[in-house]
Formats: sequence, C-alpha cells, structure tokens
Amino acid sequence: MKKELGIFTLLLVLCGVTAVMNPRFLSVTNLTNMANIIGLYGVFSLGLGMVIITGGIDLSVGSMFALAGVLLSMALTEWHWPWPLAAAFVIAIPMLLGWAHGSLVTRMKIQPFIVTLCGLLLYRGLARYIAGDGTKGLGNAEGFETFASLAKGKFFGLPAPFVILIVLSVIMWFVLHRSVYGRYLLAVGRNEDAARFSGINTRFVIGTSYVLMGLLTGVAGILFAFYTNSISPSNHGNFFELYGIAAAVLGGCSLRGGEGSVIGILIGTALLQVLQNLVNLLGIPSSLNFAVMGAVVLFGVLADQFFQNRAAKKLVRH
Amino acid sequence: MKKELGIFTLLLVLCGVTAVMNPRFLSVTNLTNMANIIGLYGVFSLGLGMVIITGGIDLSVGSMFALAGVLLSMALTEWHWPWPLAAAFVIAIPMLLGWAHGSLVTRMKIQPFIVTLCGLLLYRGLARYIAGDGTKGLGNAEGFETFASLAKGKFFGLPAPFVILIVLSVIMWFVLHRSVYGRYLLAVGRNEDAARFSGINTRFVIGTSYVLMGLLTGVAGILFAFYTNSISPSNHGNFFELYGIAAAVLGGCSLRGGEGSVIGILIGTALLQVLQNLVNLLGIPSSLNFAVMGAVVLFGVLADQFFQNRAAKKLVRH
Amino acid sequence: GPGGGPKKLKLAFVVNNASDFWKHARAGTEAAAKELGNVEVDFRIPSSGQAAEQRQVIDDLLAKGVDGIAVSVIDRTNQIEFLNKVAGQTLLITHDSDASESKRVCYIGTDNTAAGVEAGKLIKEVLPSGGKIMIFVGTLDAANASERFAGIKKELAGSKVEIIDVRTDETDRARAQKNVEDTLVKYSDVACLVGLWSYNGPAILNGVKSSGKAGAVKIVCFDEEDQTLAGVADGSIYGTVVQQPYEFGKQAITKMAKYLGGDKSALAGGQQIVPTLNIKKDNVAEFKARLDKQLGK
Amino acid sequence: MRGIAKRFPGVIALDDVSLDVGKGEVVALCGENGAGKSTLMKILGGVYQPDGGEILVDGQPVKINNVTDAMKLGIAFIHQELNVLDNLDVAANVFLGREPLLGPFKLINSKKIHADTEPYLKRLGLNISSRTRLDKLSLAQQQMVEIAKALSLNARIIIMDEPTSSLTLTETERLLELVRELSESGVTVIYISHRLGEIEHCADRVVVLRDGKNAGQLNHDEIAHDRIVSLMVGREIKSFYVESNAAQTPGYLQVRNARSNRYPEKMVSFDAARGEILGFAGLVGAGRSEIAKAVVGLDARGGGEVSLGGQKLAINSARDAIAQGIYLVPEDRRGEGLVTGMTVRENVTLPSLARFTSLFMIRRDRERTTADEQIKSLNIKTPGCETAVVNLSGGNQQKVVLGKWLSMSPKVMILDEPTRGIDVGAKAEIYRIMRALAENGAVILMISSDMEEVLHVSDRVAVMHEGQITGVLDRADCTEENIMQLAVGKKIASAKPAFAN
Ligand SMILES: Nc1ncnc2c1ncn2[C@@H]1O[C@H](COP(=O)(O)OP(=O)(O)OP(=O)(O)O)[C@@H](O)[C@H]1O
Ligand SMILES: Nc1ncnc2c1ncn2[C@@H]1O[C@H](COP(=O)(O)OP(=O)(O)OP(=O)(O)O)[C@@H](O)[C@H]1O
Ligand SMILES: [Mg+2]
Ligand SMILES: [Mg+2]
Repeated sequence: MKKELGIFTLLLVLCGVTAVMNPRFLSVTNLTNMANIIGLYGVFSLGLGMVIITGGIDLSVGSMFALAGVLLSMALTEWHWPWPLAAAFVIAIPMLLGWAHGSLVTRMKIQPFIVTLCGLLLYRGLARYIAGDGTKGLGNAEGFETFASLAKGKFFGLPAPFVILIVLSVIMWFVLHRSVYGRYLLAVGRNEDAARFSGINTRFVIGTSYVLMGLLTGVAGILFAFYTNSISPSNHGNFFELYGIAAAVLGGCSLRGGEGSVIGILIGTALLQVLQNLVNLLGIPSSLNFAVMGAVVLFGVLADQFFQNRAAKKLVRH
Repeated sequence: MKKELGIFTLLLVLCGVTAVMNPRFLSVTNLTNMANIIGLYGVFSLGLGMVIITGGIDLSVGSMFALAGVLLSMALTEWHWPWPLAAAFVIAIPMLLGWAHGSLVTRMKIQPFIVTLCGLLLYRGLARYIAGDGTKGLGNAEGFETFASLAKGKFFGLPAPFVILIVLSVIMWFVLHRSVYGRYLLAVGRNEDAARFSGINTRFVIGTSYVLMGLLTGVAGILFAFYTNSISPSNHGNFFELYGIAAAVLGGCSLRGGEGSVIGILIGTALLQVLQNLVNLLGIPSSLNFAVMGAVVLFGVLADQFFQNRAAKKLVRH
Repeated sequence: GPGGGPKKLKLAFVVNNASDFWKHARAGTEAAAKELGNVEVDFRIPSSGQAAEQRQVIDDLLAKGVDGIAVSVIDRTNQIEFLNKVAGQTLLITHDSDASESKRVCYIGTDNTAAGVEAGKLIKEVLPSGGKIMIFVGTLDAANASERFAGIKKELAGSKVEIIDVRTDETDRARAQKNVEDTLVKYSDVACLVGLWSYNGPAILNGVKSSGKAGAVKIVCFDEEDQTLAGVADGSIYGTVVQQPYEFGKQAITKMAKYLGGDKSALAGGQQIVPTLNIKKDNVAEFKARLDKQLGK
Repeated sequence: MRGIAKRFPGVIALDDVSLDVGKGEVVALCGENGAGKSTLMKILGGVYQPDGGEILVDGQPVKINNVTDAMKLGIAFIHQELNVLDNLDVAANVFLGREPLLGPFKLINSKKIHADTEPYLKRLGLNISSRTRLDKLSLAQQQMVEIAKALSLNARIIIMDEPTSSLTLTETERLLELVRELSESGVTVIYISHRLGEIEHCADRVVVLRDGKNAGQLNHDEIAHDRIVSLMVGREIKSFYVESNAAQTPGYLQVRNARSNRYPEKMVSFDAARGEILGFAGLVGAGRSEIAKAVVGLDARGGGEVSLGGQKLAINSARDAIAQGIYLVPEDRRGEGLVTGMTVRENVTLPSLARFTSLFMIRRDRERTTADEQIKSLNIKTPGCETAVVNLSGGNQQKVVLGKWLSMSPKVMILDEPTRGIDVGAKAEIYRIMRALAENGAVILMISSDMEEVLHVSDRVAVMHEGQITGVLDRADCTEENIMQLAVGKKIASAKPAFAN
C-alpha cells in the first residue's frame, strides 16, 4: 500500500483542484460518466497488470478490441446468434489468442513484445478484412436488449462497466494477493529460474496470465463495443494498450516484472481518466490536452519518487 | 552476426519472392523509393536501438518528430532563419529533451517507459499548441533550397536519407562495436551494478544514450519533415516509436538490455519496409496490409528460433 | 453570469479530429460570435478521431453545461442512441457529417455523396478518353470517405474510367505517400490519382514528384491544404473539391443562437446543405484570396 | 547414479561418473573448480538432463525430467547460486510451491505459513521475522533462508552446493550441527564445499571428482585434508599459507570516519600498512561489506576521508577510486562482480578498457592477450577467452573477477570474500598472489568469513561488530577465541586500536 500512497494522493489532489475550479466535477452526471469510463479502462488494465507482473507485455489489446467488436456486431446483428452465445464467442476468441501468445512466449521463447506486436498488426488487419473495411454497429440492440442493458445499463445507480470492474477487481485482488497462483505470478516475474527450481510450473503460470488477459480483454471489448455502439475497425481501440500499460505502471507495476498490485492498477486507471476529465472541464485548449496529461503524470511520478527517497533516508538515519 | 543471419535470410527470401511475383520490385524507381524510406526510418531506429541496449526505451520519438517538424517549418518559413541555424535548432531541441529524459532516468530513477510516455504526451501537445492545431509546411523551400536538396535530394543517384543512414550507420557501428563507449552501453544494459563496480560512470553512459537518441531523432525529424513536406502536428509521426522498436527488436536487440547490433537494426528496418512494399506490390487488399505484416514477422521470428534451437542442439551433440 | 450583464449563450462546436480544415470552421464560429455579441463558443477537438473520445468530450460538455452543441458525427449509424440522449438535454445539431435518423434538430454541411459526384465530374473532365484511377484515403470506414467514394462510383458508372482499388493509410502521412509511390510502381498505366481526405492531395503530389511522374499522372483531390492549392495553381493538380467549413462554423453558431432566441425557422428543414466548390487553375487565385480574408491574414 | 555423462558446447562436464549414497549418510563431494560437482547435482535435481547414464533410487531406475520429479522423489537442492525471490517475504520463499491452503477457494493460509516458517528460522538460529522481504536481508541471511527452504521440504536427500560460502563461523557451525542432526534422523546429505575443514568435520565419506570423472573416494577414517587435496589435484600442495617478510610502511592507507548505510551514526576509521594483508572479521551483517563499498566510493555518503601515502584522495565514485588504484572485489559476484552475459575477455578488460584502445578503437587482439594471461596465471578453466562467463563454474567465475583487477596493478586491493567457492589449489594460488601484491607494495584488505583464512593469511586482523571496529589483533594475538570475543562486541586486552591519531 505504501507504494500506491503517492499516486493516490496525487489523484485526490487532482480531484480536489478540479472540484474547486469547476463544481460540476462533482455533479452526478459527471461522476457517472467518469465511473463508466473508468470501468471500461480498468477491466483490461487489470489484465495487462497481471501480464506485466510476469515480466511480459501485451500490445495487442487495442486490436483485439477491434476484432472482438467486429465479431460481436456480426454475431448479434448479422448472424442473429442468441446473445449468450455471442458473448461467450467474443470472450473465447481473445482467450484463445491469449493462449497462443502464452504458448509462443513460453514454449518458443519469443519475446512477449514481439509476439503481441505481431498480434497488434494481425488482429487489426483481420478485423478490417472481416468487416470489409466498413463500420460495424450494434444499432438499437434489437433482439439483445438484455445483453445491452447488462453491458451499458445501471446497477444500483452505478454504470454497469463500473460495477463489473468492482466485481472483477475484488476477484483479482484475491487471485493476486491471496492465492497461490498470484504468488507464483510474482515469483515468476522476478526470477523465473528460481521459481522453476521451486517446482513451479512456470510455463503454465506465464501462459495462463495471457489467457486471463484474453478473458479480461474480451469482457472489456464487449463493454467498449456497447459504449461506442459502433466499431470502425481501423481505429477502434487504437492506442488502448498504451493507456493500459500506463495505468499499470503508474500504479506501481514494474515492467521488469515481479511488482504490482490490483489497487495500484485501479488508481492508475482512475488517475488517467480524471486527468482527461479535468482537461475538458477546466476548458484547457484541446491542443494542450495531451501536454497537460503528460506534465501532470510526470510531476506526480517525480513527487512520488521524491517523497519515497526522503522516507528511505529517514529510515536510515534512525 | 549469427543472430542476424536468420532475419537476414528472411529479408532475402521476401525480396526474392516479391521480385519473382512482380519484377517491378527491382525497378530503379521502386528501389529508390524504398532506399529513401529505409533511410528515414533507419536513422531513428539506430538511436532507439542504442537506448534499448542500455535497457531503456523511448516512446516519444513520434511526438518529437511532430515538435521538430513544426519548429523547423516555423523557423524556415515564418521566422526566416538561415537554414543552418534552423537545422541546428531542430537537432538541439530533441537532444536537450533527450538529456532531460536521461537525467530523469538516471538521477530520479524513474522508469524510462514512464518518462518517455510523458514525453509522448507532452511534446505532441506542445507541437499542436505551437502550431495552433494547424498544418505547417515547408512550401517550395524558397530561401533554403540547399537544405532541401541535402535532405531530399540525391547523392550519387541515391536518395539523401539513404546516404545519410549509411554514413550514420558506419559511425554508429564503430561507436557500438569498436569504441569504449559502445562496450559500456552493452555492459550497462546487462548489469548496471557490475558496470558501476567496474568504475563505469553508468549515469553518464545511460544519460548520453538518450542524448544520442535525441540527435538521431532530430536528424530523422528533419528528413521526415522534408519527406512529407507538411506537418500536421496531431498525427505527424504517430506510432513511429513502435516501428523503431519493432525494427530494433526484430534485428536482435533485447528489451532487457545488453544485446543488439547496428547491422541487426538496419536489417530489421529494411524488413519492415520491404514488407509494406510487398503488400502493395502484390496487390493485397489494404485492409490485410497489417495482417500480412504481422504474420510474416511472426513467421520469421518463429523460423529463426527454430533454426537456432536446432543449431544449439547440434553443437551439443558433437 | 458572475460578470453581470445579460447572460451569454454557451454554444459548443465539436469536430471529429484535429486538422487544418477546422481552422476555417473555427474562424467561422468566431466571426459569428463577434457578430452576435451574446455568444460564447467552446470549440472542441477530439484529437484521436475516435467515436469514444468524441463521446467523452460531449459528456464533459454536458457536465459543464451548454445551451447548444453542434457536432460532426463520427459514426452516424451507431452514435444515434447517444445523440438522442444529448438531444434530450440540450439543443443538438450536426455539421459536416450527419446522423439523419437521430433526434438532432438540423444538419448544416456538405452532402458528401454530392461532393463525390463533383469529384467524379472532375475526373471525367481530366480523362476524357477514360483510364485507370486509384483512390487514396485515411480509412474507408469513415462516413465521409465511404460517401465520397460512393459518389465517385456513381458518377463514373458507365464511363470508360476504371477504378483500380482504394489504398488506405490510417492517417499516417508517410504511408499515404508510400502508397502513392507503390501504386505508381505497380500500375505504370494509372492515369489519375484521387485523394479523398485533405492530406491525401499533398501526399499524392509528393509521391508523384518523387517517382518522377509529375505532370504525367493527373491528380484530383479534396479540400484546400496550402500545398494542394499551390499544386492547382501550378497545374500539377487538376482540381480539388472544396467544402466551406467557414460557413459550417458561422451558420451553425448563428442559427443555433437564433433558434434559442425563439426563431425556430433558423434550423428548419432538417438539412441545410452548404454547397461544395470545384477549384481549378482558373479560379484558384480568387478562392485563395477569400480564404486568407476569412482567416484574417 | 551410474555412468552419468553430460556435455556442454565446448566442454565435457561429466564423463561416466558414478555416485552412491546411503540412507542417513553424509557424503562430501569434492573437486577443483569446474570438476563437475554442480553439474552432477543439477542432474540429480532435475535441472539438467544427462546425455548418458542412469539414476537409481531404492534400486529402481528413475527418470528425473524436471525439478518437480526430483522433489517428488524427496530430493531437496540448495543451489550454489542464490535462488531466492527478493520481492517476496521470508515465509513465501520458504514455502514457495507448497503453500498451505485455506477454505473453499484454496487461498493461501497466511497465518499458518508464517507460523510454520518460524520453527525453521529458529532451528537455524536466524533472528529475523518471517514477514521480512528478502531484499532487506544480507546475502548471508538470504542464504540461510534458502537452507530453511530446503529443510522445510522434509526431504530424504538434501543436496547442499557450497551452502557456507557466504556464511560466517557461527552460522557455519550451526549448519554443521544441523547436518549431523539430519543424518541421525535418517536424511542423506550430499555436501559440496571447498572448505576442507568443514568436510573433515562432518563427512562420513568423501567422493572426489576430477575433470568430470571419478577420481576416487575416502571412507570415514581415511578423511584427511592432505588426502582429499591430493585426490583433487593429483599432486601434493605443500604449504597453504605464505609467510611474509616484506618491509611494511605503517599508516600508508588511512581511512577516517567511513560509515555504513546500516549504522550511519557509527564511524569507522583504520590504518593499513603498505605491504600488509589486513584481515576483516566479524559476524554476518557486521557491516564489513558496506564499509568496503564506502571506501571505494560506491556509497558516496559514507566514504569518509581516505588518504594514501599521506595524500588525501577525493573519492566520489568507483571511478575515482579505480583511478587511484583502489579496487574492490565484491562479495556478490553475479550481481556486482561480473557482467555474466559477456565473455571472459570483455569482463577482464572492462575497468581498464581505455588501455586497449588506439585511435579510439578497442584493439581486441590486445584484450585477448591480457585475458589469456589472466586465464593462464589464475588457471581459469574455460574453453577460451571468448566464452560467456555464465557458462563457467562458480569458482572459475570468481577467478575472472580477480583477474580483472590483477591485470591493473592495484595499490589498494579490497577483497570481499575472495575465495568464496574457490577450490584448495586455486585458494593457495590466490593467497600467493595476494602476498605477492603486498610484497610489491600494495595494501591488501581482506574481508573474510572463513576463519581459517582470516587466521592464516592476514598479518593483522580488524574485527567488526555492529558497524564499528572493536579492535585490531596482531598476528601473535590472532586466535579464534580472541576474534570471536571481539566479534560479539566484548573488549579484550590484547586488542589494539584501529588507527593512530
Ligand atoms: N550451462 C553451461 N553451459 C556450458 N558449460 C557449462 C554450463 N554449466 C557448466 N558448464 C561447464 O561444465 C564444467 C563443470 O561445471 P560445474 O559447475 O559442474 O563445476 P563445479 O565442480 O561445480 O565447480 P565449482 O567448484 O567452481 O562450483 C565447467 O567447465 C563449466 O564451465
Ligand atoms: N539492501 C539492504 N537493505 C537493508 N539492509 C541491508 C541491505 N543489505 C544489507 N543490509 C544489512 O546491512 C548490514 C551490514 O551488511 P554487510 O553486508 O555490510 O555486513 P558484512 O559484515 O559484510 O556481513 P555479510 O557477511 O552478511 O556480508 C546487515 O545487517 C544487512 O542485514
Ligand atoms: Mg559448483
Ligand atoms: Mg559481507
């Protein structure tokens, strides 16, 4: 928790500043919108976090979104599958691809960066080809209203993606911080040899982390498809891998593996989204949008580092 | 060289296949076009390779291109600076930023991924703000014809960027493979502690690798600005960091640091460009463009791995 | 408001991505705001060009509080539900790119299919005896791209002009230019290159020049980037179909203000088309002068 | 194990090697560096697959395909190189792969795992909490955690590959006791060590390997230092320690007010003479290694003042120290001493690369000459100077670290556990080299946890306790007893102050 404290403070400060400068920040609409978007990004960022903890990376998230979105739209509106089947299908595909990634990484010993970079190219190409380079949509959800309301409705006044994120986070918290599997993830990420010498099936652990990533990507892909309600395969989900990685790393995951927490990833995700909200609400020129985000993140990380160094020094002195 | 052999073979095979299926592949125009584009991408990929060898990464290349391009255009066409001054300015800025990256990484101990991700956001925002979100251009190069012909003219029948790449590669080859600094880069990338214990100023070595990266980014940024002749700051150079990283990694650089070669990076760059050329020349639908690239790269890496494994086994048997 | 005086109308103008095109629209909105006096314009650019980002921008605007929004719809079929939600909360019109089935009050902008037809006419003019053409665009799944493409096809149907294919570049200019170069290598008999998005014109021009085919291959494109207009002026581009983004901006703001002031007729008819212009060598100078004036240069 | 063979690119590590162990027996495996001890054990532990031969357990042939198979057969393995996870706590490391579970969701039973860990820590005399993260522990403590882990397996056979190389006397004694207890309760222990004293102390039988072949064995009553050595190296090694008769210049090196990170409020000052070997003794965590790092500028805050021959030196980084001829052979050779992915040549020349350049280009031929010289003079067992250091045996890696500094004529050489993992022959060689350096006018500071080494090699011994030097013993007063007294912080009469004011 100590590691996440710094970034959590930054998050609070940002929220405070924005709320003071524009009270609408705290309006129900705004908070709901933000919860919704945090839910969307959080789900796949959790998955990315797990993969990063094993010392891997996944660059193919955005492209998988495109592929999943196109397939979802076609299954529902063109092939008229029953929605549970369509949902299962759209979650199974990324899991299968995740399994393939995992196998290539563990059995063929190809760097995760390369494997998933190829994935990034491949799946987007496939999505565009399958969609015939046209935009696919979910229209008015005729015939799968239940599904739509599960994916973009509200539960207890909270947007569905947010509720789903909370549920998944609780599960993932137990998985990462309380289960044997989670401990193995951390072990494998830090020192694969040492883990293997302890009798851990490192291939299985690393491989399944990509499958888990696939599962979460599939879920997030469905949520995201319903959010935009339309999937233009050439740019649906573009750059999302970067957001996810940024969220995980901001939240304390180390790209060298072996380090990271569920809470951290959630705070990282929230921070990125609050930042965007802030830029919009404070009426900062859109062109400076990115610049403000970059500057704040950098500032936050620097401040965090500064305080951690000071704390470390104090520890030594006494 | 052994490590590069596999990917070099793949490059040759691809060229062979394309040449057979469409003889125009070998036409002077096509080869010139390709040399030109390889030159453009090669220059910054070399820089990225160096940074990757130290165990770092630079995600800000594309945004720096936008910033450098906008500043170049303004210096030349709006402020009417003499071109050598403008060139020096546009190279100095990325070097300065590179120096800042290096300092943040080595002194503040912030992960390179985070530092340069912030850079990615910041510099693009700045570029857009400076340009007022409008496209900047170099027009007909009135008043800086010499500069333009240095950047996009021909030397000995070869396109300028290609010639510049060759010259820089030769220099970088000596730097990386024959100089003390290069040896330090490799050592620091593999084991920073051991390098420091051996009296290497690891901060200096890592820091300067980002400055070097800045220098090469500046040069490539100028070449690229002259190539497109107009810079729309919101998407000029988007995703270029990924191309560069992919080229370096394909060419044998390990993202864990300590491994890589100039030849490898060049072959990696060439491979990516030949692939694009191939897709276009063979008339594969645009939508499958990416998919083909992804598939070929994956196939190549797999084959390479396969043969290396076999070779290793043979070595053991005898 | 806190400054006293009459309450200012807050109107938002949301575009689809960051490009020069919108500079003119912005000038239009500013001109309108100046003329009207009681309007404050919030000009928003979702830079990624993605529906999701646009949606977020609009959500934020609603949270901030606005009296009216003019939006260039990124996805007309699937953003409908969202647009209807927006229309329920504030005055909503569309510009540049429409979503006719939504509850938006009116559309102000180009008819892209008609613009495609105009481009088709230019192509037929420049290739009187027919020939092969290649089309270049960022992505084909964008509405304006597919409509323009449809317009061109419609106009060329039955003529001797043959469309080889479409090459996309995902708004990467380097690739846009590379696509041109590769096309010229693969199809040595291509007679005319057509660019559907604003940067495709300059990209085609550069590609043709670097391949040494300047003058030999005709070019028809869209919009009014500086290099495009320069190309039209020196004859290396045959013609370009330009929209009038300045008018989008000016009319959208003016008419929304009128409408909110009680003049419902200002946004009547559901669709108010701003015609396109065909710019060729003979009228390019005059057009350029007008643009400069609009931008206050 | 019968007729085991194993080849690596360029080397035959094992050739028709056999090894039998009985229930409850303590078998010591001896051999020079690179003889194949670790390789043989890795085959038994399922890390490597043999190229030939078979393994029998209880008379039944078994196939050990991976580490899990070995564990199932009741084989626990303490590797020569540390294999702990420093991002996890002690308990997690001890029970890694065998966590106690709780409840329907099979979550880790955190109470039980900590409760189960404590007894093992106690049994090893390790005074740390089971909740400490491993990156907070010293190398020696991490090593003890790894031993705890092997114990907790309740195995039938425990392989210990140089478990004491980073331990000091107290822990070593505790470990040897433990080995006895284990064998009494019927557990077989295979014990690899280059400290022959330990072997004489605990082994029931000694098996010696030489160049990847069986070189013979000694039964309990035949075990003696000299006999082991002659089997190992095939010749007698006469005198282990070289006496000094060099002229000394006292006070040549003066260190004032150096501090360790761990005990920042305590200052360390000492003098050392030119031509002497000053030993540093102390218990685990006494702060010897940290002081050494501070002196060579690796910890800029703790450096204090260093003067050499009356001249104050400005040392702010290892670079500065190296420029002054002050070198450190660190204790963690894989983490700090070597760039293991690089070749022997590249490692040897790393600190002095500038010497090998002409016209800014590195001359590889000159590098090779120097590397080959070191390979020869230190008798490093390697296919050549272009072999990656990872592929060398542990002891030979240590020699590469030494070679790197010896090629640069040191003025002050600080050796932190210089003979960790080094075989007797090479040890004698290293002592000879140290002595030669001293006689040529260098100051040698030797930090060592090997009591024999401290006693016999040093001219004087400085003893540290909790970040301070409690006293310095002259050669005449150097006894195990005296050192232990000082090491636990007691004052004794014969101890001299560490420096003259
Ligand atoms: N993975 C490897 N690849 C190549 N060669 C290896 C590898 N592992 C060991 N060797 C070689 O095999 C031989 C035996 O090594 P081993 O580690 O078994 O020696 P050892 O007896 O344990 O020595 P030490 O006492 O120094 O630990 C050495 O020559 C070593 O260089
Ligand atoms: N990274 C670290 N974080 C916190 N404490 C540490 C760290 N490294 C070492 N220590 C502690 O610092 C103390 C001094 O360690 P140092 O290595 O200098 O002792 P030493 O006398 O050389 O003993 P050793 O035989 O363990 O090397 C030890 O108690 C150790 O636990
Ligand atoms: Mg060994
Ligand atoms: Mg020590």
